[in-house]
Amino acid sequence: MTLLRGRGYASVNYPTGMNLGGDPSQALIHATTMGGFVISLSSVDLGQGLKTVVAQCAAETLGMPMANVIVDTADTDTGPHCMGTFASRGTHRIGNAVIMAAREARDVMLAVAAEELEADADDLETDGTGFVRLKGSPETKIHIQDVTLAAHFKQGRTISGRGIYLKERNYPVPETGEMDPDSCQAHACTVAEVEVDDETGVATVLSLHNAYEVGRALNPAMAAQQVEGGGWMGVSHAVFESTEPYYPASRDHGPVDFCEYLMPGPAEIPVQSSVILERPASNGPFGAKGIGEMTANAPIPAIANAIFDACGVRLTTMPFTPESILRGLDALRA
Amino acid sequence: MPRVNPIDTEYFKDERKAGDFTVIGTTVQRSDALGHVTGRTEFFEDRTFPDLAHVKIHRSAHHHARIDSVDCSEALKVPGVLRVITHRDVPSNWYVVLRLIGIEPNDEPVLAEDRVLYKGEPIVAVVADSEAAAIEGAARVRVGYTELPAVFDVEEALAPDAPVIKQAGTNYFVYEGHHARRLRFGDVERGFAQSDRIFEWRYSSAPIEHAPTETTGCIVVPQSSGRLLIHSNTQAAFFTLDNTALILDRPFTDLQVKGGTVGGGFGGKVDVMVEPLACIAATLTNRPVKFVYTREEEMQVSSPRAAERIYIKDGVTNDGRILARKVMLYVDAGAYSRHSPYGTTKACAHLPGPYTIPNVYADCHCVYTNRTPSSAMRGFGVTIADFALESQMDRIARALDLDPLQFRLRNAYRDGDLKAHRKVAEGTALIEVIQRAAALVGHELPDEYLALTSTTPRGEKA
Amino acid sequence: MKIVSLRVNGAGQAFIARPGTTLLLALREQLGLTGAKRGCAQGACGSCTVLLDGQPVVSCLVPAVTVDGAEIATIEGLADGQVLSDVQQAFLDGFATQCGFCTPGMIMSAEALLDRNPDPTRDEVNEAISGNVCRCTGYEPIVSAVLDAAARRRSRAGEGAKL
Amino acid sequence: MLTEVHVPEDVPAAVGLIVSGATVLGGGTSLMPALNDYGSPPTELVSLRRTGLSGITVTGSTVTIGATTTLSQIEHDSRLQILNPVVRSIASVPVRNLATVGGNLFVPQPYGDLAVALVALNARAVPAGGSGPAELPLERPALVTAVTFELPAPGVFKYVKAARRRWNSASLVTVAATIVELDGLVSGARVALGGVSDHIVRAAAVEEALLGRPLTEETVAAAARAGLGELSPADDAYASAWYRTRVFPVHLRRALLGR
Repeated sequence: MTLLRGRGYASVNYPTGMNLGGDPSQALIHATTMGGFVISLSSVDLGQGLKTVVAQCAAETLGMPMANVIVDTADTDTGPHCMGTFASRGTHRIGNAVIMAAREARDVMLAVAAEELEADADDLETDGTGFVRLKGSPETKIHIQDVTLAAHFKQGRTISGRGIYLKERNYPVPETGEMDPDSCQAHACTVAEVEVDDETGVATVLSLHNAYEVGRALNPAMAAQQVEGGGWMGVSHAVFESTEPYYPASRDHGPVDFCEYLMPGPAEIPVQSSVILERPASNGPFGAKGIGEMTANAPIPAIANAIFDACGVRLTTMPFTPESILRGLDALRA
Repeated sequence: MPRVNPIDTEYFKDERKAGDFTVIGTTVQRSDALGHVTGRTEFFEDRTFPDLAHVKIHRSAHHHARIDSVDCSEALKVPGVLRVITHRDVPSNWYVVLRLIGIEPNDEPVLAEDRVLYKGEPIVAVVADSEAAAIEGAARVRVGYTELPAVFDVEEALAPDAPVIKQAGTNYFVYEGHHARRLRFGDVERGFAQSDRIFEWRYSSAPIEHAPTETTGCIVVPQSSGRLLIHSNTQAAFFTLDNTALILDRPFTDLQVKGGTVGGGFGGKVDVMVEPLACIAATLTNRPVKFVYTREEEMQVSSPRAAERIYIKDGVTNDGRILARKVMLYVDAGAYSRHSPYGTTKACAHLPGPYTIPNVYADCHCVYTNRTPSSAMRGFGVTIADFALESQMDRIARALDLDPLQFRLRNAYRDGDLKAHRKVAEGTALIEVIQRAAALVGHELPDEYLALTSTTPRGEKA
Repeated sequence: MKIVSLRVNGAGQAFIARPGTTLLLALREQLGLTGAKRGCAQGACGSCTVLLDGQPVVSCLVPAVTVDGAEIATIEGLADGQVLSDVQQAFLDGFATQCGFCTPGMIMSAEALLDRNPDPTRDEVNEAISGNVCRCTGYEPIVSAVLDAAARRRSRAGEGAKL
Repeated sequence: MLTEVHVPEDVPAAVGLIVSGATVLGGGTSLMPALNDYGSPPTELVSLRRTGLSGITVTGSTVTIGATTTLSQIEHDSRLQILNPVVRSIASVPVRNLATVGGNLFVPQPYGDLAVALVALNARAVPAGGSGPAELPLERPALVTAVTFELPAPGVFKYVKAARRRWNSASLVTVAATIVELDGLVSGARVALGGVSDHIVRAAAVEEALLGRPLTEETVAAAARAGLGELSPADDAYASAWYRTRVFPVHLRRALLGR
């Protein structure tokens, strides 16, 4: 038995948002009596952390601590429209809508504070800890609880805001395919290292090294989760997954459960190392691009190319099963 | 402590604003994590109702068949079975996924009428007061079929002698009069003629399941107001509401969707497959109704990522400049459209990959076959294309004896380049991620390649 | 229909079970403990993992009437008031959750491992959680969190020994 | 549809229920998945959980494992080191805590690796109701109260399970064997195969090709060639029949020679 090692490369880009646009998301925000800010959405968190990242966008824009922000989402009676969580659009579209709503609310908040401080709203700033203060004279300040109490019970104003993000719908030209298919593009380059058992055709993915350009990593730990989990899915797609193992010739033997539907277990995960680059997108929330989908993409061809590098077998059909590799090795040895 | 990938701030220094954010760019604990680790996070199925009824489906046993008869009498005899639902009970028996984004025709019935186009297609829904009774009832529905010839291969489906499986008359989606979504840029034949070498290869994939740990499902609860409250794990609450209302032929304000916490989606919970039937069952029985896919349904009946077949023909100079790329791409939509026509357009938009190629020609076909309808999945339209494109890049580099990263850098798109779909590129960073990945693994690049940047215009006429 | 008595997280519970009522469905639908999830009902995803007499089992495959009198531990019983178990805290701190659906079962498998083996190797962690499917994280943060939890538990035990 | 689950307190009561048509439920790891999500004729189950059939005894070199002993109990029994890699190659911890030895005798291929090992160990099944111990694999279903076998000398028992994943994955090819060598030649061989047929294969042609020869690469390669005729694998979700046949010689060699 020989274990053959190889390295492969792939570089990709990925569009943010439904590629032809026309996919709006809205956000509403209002202040409670005691300085809370409720963000009302109908958007869905699939586990990527949408609720957390939109709270960050709101806190940053309002200039208030995270603890003051409440996200109330995914009820069509109470939340305004959102197209949905797909197409790497969540952070971009909803983040932008939340920022817009928070800006409007912030303007009212500063106006209310201005009246309480007997100052001009343009001269006020937030300190990030819950105070609105006079620029240049930080001792002249008012706590957000006092601002919202005043708004409710003294000034009779709603501290609230509305936000929407819409990229206008675009229609491809049928003859040429001319179209506007993205809001921005994120980028990735993956280097995969594999080991191939020349007797069984089993390919083990040893490592993935990635460079990702994501616009802005709004929450670095959650960006890392997308990179790492997506890298795993790429490995899974590359060497394991199919609902039709004998596609297209036969629909038989389709896996029906997690025994038959093969994916890497914890013992099959590669070592991953990644570096993030940031080229902020002009239309992204704080420059962020959508990266949830793309993280699974570059590993697949990188692994295919690494397998070729290891053993000279070119895999042109996904997934790269031990059988397909072994047949390739047999053909080379024939 | 969470692992955080280092951010290399040396790149795009001028465009990154100095770190004057307070919350953005910092690792904040996930707001849902405490609920996850304590088991308190509430998923749709974590709600219990004392009089909950259950929906299970009798599905097609054949890949392609005419339905001659449907006999539900044995199902109705199962103790606990409350109702059977056939297409006659569905007010508007068409899924309208694509109508909402302006694409017709609606080609997929909610419950099969006179034919089935894939094995596993829903024919009868059984409502019962226990899950076991619903399963048993669904198993006892008897359907008489006349089998019809089935098509499983995307290219065979397009052959002139292939059986036509779609009532619209073609086994492919028609894009404004064309048999494929077209991309035409420059003159690809002239590009090939100018090239030193031509490389043409074929790539393909099999369907892939989203395989979320939580299967697709919903609980519909009739409200005292007469409205229906839908607890769902949909990825798109209003998408679900709008589609369901159209199928029910009820005012949109009759429905309320609650969700937002999903046990994995990956694109598999975008299609509106369970809510309409659960709403009909709830209306007919006036009870809360749960319809949740079994694991087998999730794996074999819910829409997968489409299989694709991709032919790429490239014309390249000996020193590694790609002058022309022609792509024939076939998306296996399975039996019905769902989002595949849209995904095929997305695949077309992605071509020719992140490279500036002056002559590009592509026909991207959305093809129907007698298998489970495919639909959106993470990387929709792009994942398989990237596999093909980047395998192609590796093979050409090897054939020309070029460094694989230098070959990519040579062709990488940059700001100001006109892409094949005629949008001027901006915000590009392919060059930089390649340079950084090379550094990460100690892959040495010559100075002239290290000096490249995405913001420096390409010094040639594209 | 049979009456089944269990001790769940230390408290006595009784309920009426149909023949097809699995331990999972009894916990979820009759006792209101919805931390254990139904991901497959096939014993293959591990989302329903609970401890049965101290051992982790896939509760979807256990007819409730067969375990009358047993001791059951679920995710709901791990925290002591607001104080999380070491495994829970390590999952929280290590960003080892995304969608959260696999998390309760994953944590119960990890708790059982550490009860038996306070200083597991990475490979032993891999084996212990190989019946728990996670589709989001890529496992690495989970394995790291379990190793981190083991270290926290050992350090706590060491402090205890000094007292 | 599940209509009743009996939980008798002893074996005679269980036997009585089985005679009246009820189905035996061991750990449930093979049976319950089918009952949970699929329609079925009215089904009564007899759980053996309380019948007192759990436990491992080792007397001298004789091992007796009660039918309801779980795979985990074997895994953690220091006297059964020999079976440790076998049970750990099966499913996952929360499944092994339910799955029983008795149940493993009846699960369909490509599962049932413990049964493959027991065949190689020349284990006997002890049926309920007094008839004598029966050779494995059993020809027809029966209520088994225990399995018993003689512990082989160190190094005699060989086991390799090839699967798509390191843990928790079904067999592509399972090789279990007891190989006794005398004066450099194979003097006894008992080889059982899993994953390569719809039943456990007792590989007589492989055994014959090994007997009387030195245990070398050449001998094992010849034995593998001889054994090909005994394989009748099927395509499934894990691998094709072609692949299982193609790698059988590799895994036979890795099992018998350890390389």
